[in-house]
Amino acid sequence: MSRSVSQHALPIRAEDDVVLVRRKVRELADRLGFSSFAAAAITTATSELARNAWVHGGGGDAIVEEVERLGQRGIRVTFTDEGPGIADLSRAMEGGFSTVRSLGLGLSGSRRLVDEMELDTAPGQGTRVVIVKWKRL
Amino acid sequence: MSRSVSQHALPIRAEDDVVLVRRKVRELADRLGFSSFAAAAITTATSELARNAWVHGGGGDAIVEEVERLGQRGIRVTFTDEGPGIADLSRAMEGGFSTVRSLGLGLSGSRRLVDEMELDTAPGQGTRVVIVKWKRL
Amino acid sequence: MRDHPIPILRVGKTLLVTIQIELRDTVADAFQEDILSEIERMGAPGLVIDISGLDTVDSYVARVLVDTGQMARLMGTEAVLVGMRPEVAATLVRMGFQTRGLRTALNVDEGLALLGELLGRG
Amino acid sequence: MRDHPIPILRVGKTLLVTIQIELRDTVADAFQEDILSEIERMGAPGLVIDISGLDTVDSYVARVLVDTGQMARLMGTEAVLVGMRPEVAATLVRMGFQTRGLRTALNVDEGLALLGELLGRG
Ligand SMILES: Nc1ncnc2c1ncn2[C@@H]1O[C@H](COP(=O)(O)OP(=O)(O)O)[C@@H](O)[C@H]1O
Ligand SMILES: Nc1ncnc2c1ncn2[C@@H]1O[C@H](COP(=O)(O)OP(=O)(O)O)[C@@H](O)[C@H]1O
Repeated sequence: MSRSVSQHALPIRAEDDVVLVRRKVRELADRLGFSSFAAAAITTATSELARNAWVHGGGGDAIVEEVERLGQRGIRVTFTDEGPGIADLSRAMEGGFSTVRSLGLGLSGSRRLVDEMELDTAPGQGTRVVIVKWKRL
Repeated sequence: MSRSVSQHALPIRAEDDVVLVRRKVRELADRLGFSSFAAAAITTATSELARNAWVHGGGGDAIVEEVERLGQRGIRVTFTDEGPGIADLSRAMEGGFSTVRSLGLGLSGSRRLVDEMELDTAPGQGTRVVIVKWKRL
Repeated sequence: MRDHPIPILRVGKTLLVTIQIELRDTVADAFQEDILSEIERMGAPGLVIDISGLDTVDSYVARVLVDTGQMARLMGTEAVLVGMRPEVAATLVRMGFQTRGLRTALNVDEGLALLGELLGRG
Repeated sequence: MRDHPIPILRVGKTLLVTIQIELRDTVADAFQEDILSEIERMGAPGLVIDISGLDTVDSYVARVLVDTGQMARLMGTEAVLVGMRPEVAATLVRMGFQTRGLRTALNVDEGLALLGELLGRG
């Protein structure tokens, strides 16, 4: 199990909040000494998922955490919203599928950028996504 | 709720009527001081949907309205026809799907051009589409 | 030539078509066919279609324009679409329209210059 | 020109846009529209978009950039995206982003040189 070292809760109630969540993650990645590639990966995935919570979920919350497991440091970000949920999850995860004017790469692309990704959703039940990126040793 | 300021009903009984509906919308956009981009967006969406009512719906009606909400001005256009309706709506909305020699961008493209779009249809029950574009402040 | 009001001019060996009216279904086919017949009659190696007069181009008209260019190309004539307005370009791309190898230029002069280069008379 | 803080400069006949701020939804449309209007106003045959200042480009911003290039192309203007950082390129491709005919160059100078060649004034 991974241990939470520090934790910041940030609201996603406006489009500008997406930017604030992304910045928080970028700062943490820099502070933990992530490579520029790993930092871009977790920051970009954060941007995608925070935007989804805003655009599709009608707003929600993000928790940005520094985590530790067996001496390894990492970043965990949890996104929750009380929106409509995702009806056809396998299709949404396939990539290239979008219900808005967009590329539909948010979910499928984010999974490729992080080490762990967990998705909980059901129609009418909102959506919860957790991503983790570890610092390479 | 938005309030209707003025209202014009126009028939779509011939191909030339598509042009007349489009002109009406363009005039209103110019009169309300829409930017050239916003005017092109609502005029083009109107053209797509009026053409659909004509080509797929076998003709119908359009109502072009000036609307107002919280001091903001906008254009609302309602298209109705008594045609066959759209059986597979999610497929038709995806874009790139067409039952005629066409690009299949009418429905999906129109949604991307306007601020609000509502679609009511069922097989054998005709089709009703409402679009709204607000003037940027 | 049939009775549709889209003039086809000749500039050197190039055909210049200026679209100013609405391209309705009934006009579109005649428009395409007249251009292609004129290309054959003149042996025109280049075609410029000027749409600077159009403030709205829906997916139907876009399709007619792209198709006309492809027909000309099949005959061996280079086609260039010129003069698309900013709001028309923005609208088409936002709708998801794909340009698929369409040649474009800012205006008639640039279109003619591009054809000159393409056809080795630059 | 509207009130968004993305400067559009002129280098010869080419437009140079340097993006340094976050392209939020509300800014993105205005950004595109200002570039297109400026292309028309200046008759600019070339556009360079410099993103060397961006350390994150998500799929939304990537889409806005590619769309802007396609809009410019429809108008007849060649667009070149320059200065993409290594980590941004890696991230976009890992996400499955397709470049779809986007022209690129290492930096502004290379971008201007590429445009010079493309536009026959190399
Ligand atoms: N938080 C969410 N709530 C509801 N639906 C979502 C959420 N996130 C994603 N989706 C759905 O999954 C689809 C694919 O999402 P994504 O891959 O991020 O692409 P995009 O956001 O570009 O459409 C979205 O179009 C939307 O329908
Ligand atoms: N008013 C309508 N009545 C019946 N069917 C429609 C209507 N509008 C659209 N459709 C159906 O949806 C499909 C997609 O429409 P659209 O995206 O406008 O593309 P296109 O009209 O180019 O085929 C059409 O091919 C048609 O089968």
